[in-house]
Amino acid sequence: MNDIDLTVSIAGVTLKNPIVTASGTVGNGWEISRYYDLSELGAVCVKSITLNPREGNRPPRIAETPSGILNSVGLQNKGLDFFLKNDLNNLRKFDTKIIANISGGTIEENCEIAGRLGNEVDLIELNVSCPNVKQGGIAFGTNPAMVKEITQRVKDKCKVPLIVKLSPNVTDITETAKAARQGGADALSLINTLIGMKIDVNTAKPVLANNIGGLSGPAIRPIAVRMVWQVACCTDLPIIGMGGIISGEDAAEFIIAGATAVAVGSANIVNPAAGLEIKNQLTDYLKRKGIQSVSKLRGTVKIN
Amino acid sequence: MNDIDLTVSIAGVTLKNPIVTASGTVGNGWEISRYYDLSELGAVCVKSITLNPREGNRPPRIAETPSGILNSVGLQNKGLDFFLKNDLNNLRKFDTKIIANISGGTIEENCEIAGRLGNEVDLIELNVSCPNVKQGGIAFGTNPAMVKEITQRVKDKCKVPLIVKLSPNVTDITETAKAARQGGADALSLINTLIGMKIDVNTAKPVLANNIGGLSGPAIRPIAVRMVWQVACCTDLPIIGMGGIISGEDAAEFIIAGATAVAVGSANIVNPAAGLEIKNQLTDYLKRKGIQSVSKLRGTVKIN
Amino acid sequence: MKNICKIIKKTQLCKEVFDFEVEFSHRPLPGQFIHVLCGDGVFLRRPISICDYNEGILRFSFAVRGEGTKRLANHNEGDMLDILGPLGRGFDTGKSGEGTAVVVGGGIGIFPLYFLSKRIKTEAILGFRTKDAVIMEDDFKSVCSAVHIATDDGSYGFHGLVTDVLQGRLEKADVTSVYACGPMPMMKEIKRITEDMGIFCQLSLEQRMGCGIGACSVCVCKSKGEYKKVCQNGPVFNAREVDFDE
Amino acid sequence: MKNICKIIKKTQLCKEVFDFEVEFSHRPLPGQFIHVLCGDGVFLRRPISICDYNEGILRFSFAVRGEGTKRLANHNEGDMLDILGPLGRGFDTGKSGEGTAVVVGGGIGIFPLYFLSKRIKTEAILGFRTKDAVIMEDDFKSVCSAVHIATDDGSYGFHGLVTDVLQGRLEKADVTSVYACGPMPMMKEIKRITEDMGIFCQLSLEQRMGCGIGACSVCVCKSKGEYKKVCQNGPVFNAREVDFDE
Ligand SMILES: Cc1cc2nc3c(=O)[nH]c(=O)nc-3n(C[C@H](O)[C@H](O)[C@H](O)COP(=O)(O)OP(=O)(O)OC[C@H]3O[C@@H](n4cnc5c(N)ncnc54)[C@H](O)[C@@H]3O)c2cc1C
Ligand SMILES: Cc1cc2nc3c(=O)[nH]c(=O)nc-3n(C[C@H](O)[C@H](O)[C@H](O)COP(=O)(O)OP(=O)(O)OC[C@H]3O[C@@H](n4cnc5c(N)ncnc54)[C@H](O)[C@@H]3O)c2cc1C
Ligand SMILES: Cc1cc2nc3c(=O)[nH]c(=O)nc-3n(C[C@H](O)[C@H](O)[C@H](O)COP(=O)(O)O)c2cc1C
Ligand SMILES: Cc1cc2nc3c(=O)[nH]c(=O)nc-3n(C[C@H](O)[C@H](O)[C@H](O)COP(=O)(O)O)c2cc1C
Ligand code: FES
Ligand code: FES
Repeated sequence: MNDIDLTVSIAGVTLKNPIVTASGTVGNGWEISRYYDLSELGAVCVKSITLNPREGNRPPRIAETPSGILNSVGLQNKGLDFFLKNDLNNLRKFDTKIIANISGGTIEENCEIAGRLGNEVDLIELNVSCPNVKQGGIAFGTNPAMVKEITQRVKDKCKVPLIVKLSPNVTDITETAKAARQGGADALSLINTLIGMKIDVNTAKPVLANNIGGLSGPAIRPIAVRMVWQVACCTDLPIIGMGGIISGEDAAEFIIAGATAVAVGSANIVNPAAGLEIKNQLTDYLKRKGIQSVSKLRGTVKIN
Repeated sequence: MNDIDLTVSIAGVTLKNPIVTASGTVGNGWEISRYYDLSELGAVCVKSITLNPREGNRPPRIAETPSGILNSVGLQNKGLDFFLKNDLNNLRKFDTKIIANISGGTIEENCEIAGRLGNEVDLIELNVSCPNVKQGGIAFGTNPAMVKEITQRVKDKCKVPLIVKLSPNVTDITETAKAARQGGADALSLINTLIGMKIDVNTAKPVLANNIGGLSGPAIRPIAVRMVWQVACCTDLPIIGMGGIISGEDAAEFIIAGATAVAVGSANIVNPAAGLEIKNQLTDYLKRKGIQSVSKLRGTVKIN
Repeated sequence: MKNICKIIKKTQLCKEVFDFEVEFSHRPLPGQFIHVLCGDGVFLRRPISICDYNEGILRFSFAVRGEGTKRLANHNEGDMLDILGPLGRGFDTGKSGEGTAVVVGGGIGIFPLYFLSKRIKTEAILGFRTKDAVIMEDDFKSVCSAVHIATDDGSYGFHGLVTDVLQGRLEKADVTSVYACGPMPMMKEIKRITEDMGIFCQLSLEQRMGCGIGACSVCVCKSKGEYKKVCQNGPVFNAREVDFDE
Repeated sequence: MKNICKIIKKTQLCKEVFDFEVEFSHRPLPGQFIHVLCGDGVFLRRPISICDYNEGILRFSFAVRGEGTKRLANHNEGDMLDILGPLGRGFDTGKSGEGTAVVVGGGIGIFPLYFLSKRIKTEAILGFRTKDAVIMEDDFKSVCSAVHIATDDGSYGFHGLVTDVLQGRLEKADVTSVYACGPMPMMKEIKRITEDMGIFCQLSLEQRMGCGIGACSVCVCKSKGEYKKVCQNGPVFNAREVDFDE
């Protein structure tokens, strides 16, 4: 596998390969590191961090839908201090980049988290798109003016490059993408989950205690690929593409559409070794196609 | 089955049961009528009609995605005259209601079609949400002000109740729903397809010749159920719910979420007898639950 | 760990309950579970308790409930299954040395208790809907000093709830530990009873799961005022620490 | 019509081609196709040509290409398949009475031609990638007056394209009709050749399908300047009426 160049660069940070974990699907790395060496990944993106610990939403928090998952975790996490003191040290043991996904309830909270992260991590991903919390989250993420403002103010506090994670629950994702760029984002990641609902017809109750949740998994892949392609067409920022990637060929599809790197989310939930397997499958794909460097694949879509 | 009351009313038009065909998935009824008697259905909604014949997009026009279909038919149809002269007479042979789905490229075109349909059909469904055509279609459907205006002007020409079919490719579907209501819509139908894309990683070419297409099928069901519920919460108009219904329990899920009737789309493409089978399964469900009348099920979702 | 395991035996215990034996090389503890891929068209894994383990052969039993267990039940001897496990924290058997232990199971909750009963001296109280649903009675009889069966409709054994049987059994005052698995109302009642009487009690809880390994935070239950992950901090919890009123 | 059909015979013709015989009660015509549900996890049906029909037994053969045909190939004798059909318009054999008919097939395009060859007097020209992919030679030999095989790499039979063989064969001037099925470039060339020589020619076209019954309008090809549905107006079209340059 050594003859193929898998390195990619996101805003000046070099990832040894384009495979990243999607926030919220591998915790903070402790658990899946029992299944494979996290040094195999381009980067690990941790579960959304808030300033103070959050207990998250009531269970049930997950439902299966056709080729997808609905979740309503609601940003359960132990807060910034715990992350800095515990998770971070563990992650540093691996030879991989660390992306801190931050999800403050207010602009100020996000600024404070970004400031205190300093350059303890390699990249910061600002989540303006979580559908599972009342304040913050999606309210920011669907309004281009808000996206621009929050990006600007958080960027100001960032010592490392800032990735803005976009919501797919919008009429035109190129609007929020451009707003993030204007606000000074160094990279974009997309897509977060689509808002969905499932009702148990035996009880007439929504399966999720939170009633609605975020839809992820292969079901949403065509929407994600379309949005990555649209955003790649309208901006020169590097993109971390995600949404339903479960194989190396899926990863290739996003890169062909214009993504620089890709994140694996729901696949980890089905198979803890998904990240590693997808990396190997992508390498096989590149070999089969005779492509020497993964960056040569980027944006090669041949529009009809 | 006779002891269960399946009748529902959409804006004063009584359907013998809540099962409707979704526009574009059963042509104009000719073909599936070889598989079962269309009189079994509450209503047949025909393929989108334009004033003049349209040839549609280049093939390939379909791709399979996880639990879904991407299509880019692009409103191929033989035009209003052909519909009035041929399809309509055939449909009249069946004891079912006829919904004419109209999809003019301009407001004027839609007005003319609505006017000329007169009361030859039972209901008119205005498609402001087709993702597969350049002008018209989705451009109308994502802008609340435009939705209100087109609804108003088309309603003015309608001799029969007007259903407005909403696009899911919006930030907030309650905005377009309310706009349609303000414009005078008598009922709403949702959802049309979500815009998606699939790239063949062997050729790097989008599978659809049109590059993008509309995503339908079970994959989108959680999004559709959520939107039907949201719209049912914000308006008193009857709703025809659709998006990934492939069983009687799926139909029940939409009715519990607030739909008065439901439309079956992609399921017809997999199984020409889907409409009939789903009707029978819904009846079985109602029996099992001891619900005497399907209208008692409507909007019974118990929010957590 | 992820394992591709061969099914070496499939039996049907009653109308909707199947029993599989698979080749499995990791030695599990009573109370642990496996997380199983059910087949094409089912996306998430399904958690199933380990019912028994013996020299490389793992046994699990499950009721057909929805799409996942239906697909799983379609497998036959010789087929391969993708299984993650053993997962979770099992029963704490240290506390059960002194007096008599009682396992209390309701419906599909009985399965992890069989594996446990093979390891400690115990009596079993097992509840079922009706006579036709009574399963594994002989299995439990071969490893327990006494087996009490209750059915909801009285068609077999005691007519009533396992908690009624338990309450009666506890009157003898020789029981020092209770291990239970079953529906929520039963577990709640057992927590109340054992707490009132000051008896050590562990409950094996159920919650809808994603990853099964503690990574996705979906499978929580309230324990001492905090959300704990059932797949990682459980599925077995000390009854005292479970907050049911959430 | 929708049919639940039992697989009574499964054979493997070469590395990636399988051959199924199923119970089927509707009598089809050569050139018609069936539309098959491939199994859990595959949403749409897959169109497959009818390769033969005999007293209630329908034969079809297919190459494993993607997820659908892979799942289909996993079925075994005794399994049931959900099949829609027979569908579409078959070959027009009225025109082939007078002179010699030639069927020209490339790869998986040979299958519908076998059924046709059983009905009319014909010679066959069959093209394959390489020697290992050559299949059904004996089948065709048993029903055709001559069988010409061509391989792309020359490892078996004529080294070159079926269209080269056809061109040579047409020089004799006794051929009055050509029926072809195969990849687009081959079909295009055959249209050109037969048009130039004024020979009646029918082509069986492929297009990605949805419903297979003419209801969804996805499977179109250009014919006389208009989009026609391959599943309903075809799959067999008169070569003269097909517009390839779209
Ligand atoms: C730790 C643990 C051990 C278990 N052990 C056993 C066992 O030994 N035998 C047995 O028959 N069952 C057991 N269950 C319950 C079993 O997991 C469910 O019956 C099964 O997941 C239902 O899946 P389904 O697709 O058939 O049903 P569906 O209702 O269609 O499932 C839909 C979704 O809900 C989840 N779900 C449904 N019911 C439950 C439940 N009771 N607990 C957790 N998730 C659920 C499914 O996993 C799936 O994600 C156990 C559950 C847990 C958490
Ligand atoms: C009328 C007709 C008759 C056919 N007869 C045969 C036959 O006898 N034997 C045989 O091996 N193949 C035949 N084919 C081709 C066969 O349908 C495809 O190989 C098959 O659909 C591929 O499905 P897949 O899931 O394995 O591949 P994938 O490429 O994964 O399929 C993805 C999608 O593309 C469609 N698709 C892919 N290739 C084709 C194709 N060539 N034509 C139409 N749709 C395609 C599939 O139906 C599916 O919707 C026929 C096609 C048509 C239209
Ligand atoms: C269980 C679960 C938890 C998630 N938690 C977060 C989160 O905390 N922060 C975030 O930005 N995204 C979160 N996501 C969204 C994913 O990072 C990703 O954007 C989305 O799932 C789409 O990718 P996928 O289809 O590969 O899962 C979560 C997704 C899942 C399934
Ligand atoms: C092949 C195909 C063609 C369609 N054509 C139309 C159309 O002409 N007009 C329209 O309003 N909707 C059209 N739709 C959308 C459906 O009517 C329906 O809104 C959508 O498919 C969601 O329902 P489903 O998931 O049950 O298919 C089409 C859908 C499909 C799959
Ligand atoms: S199921 Fe993922 S943390 Fe328990
Ligand atoms: S496949 Fe639907 S019209 Fe041909």
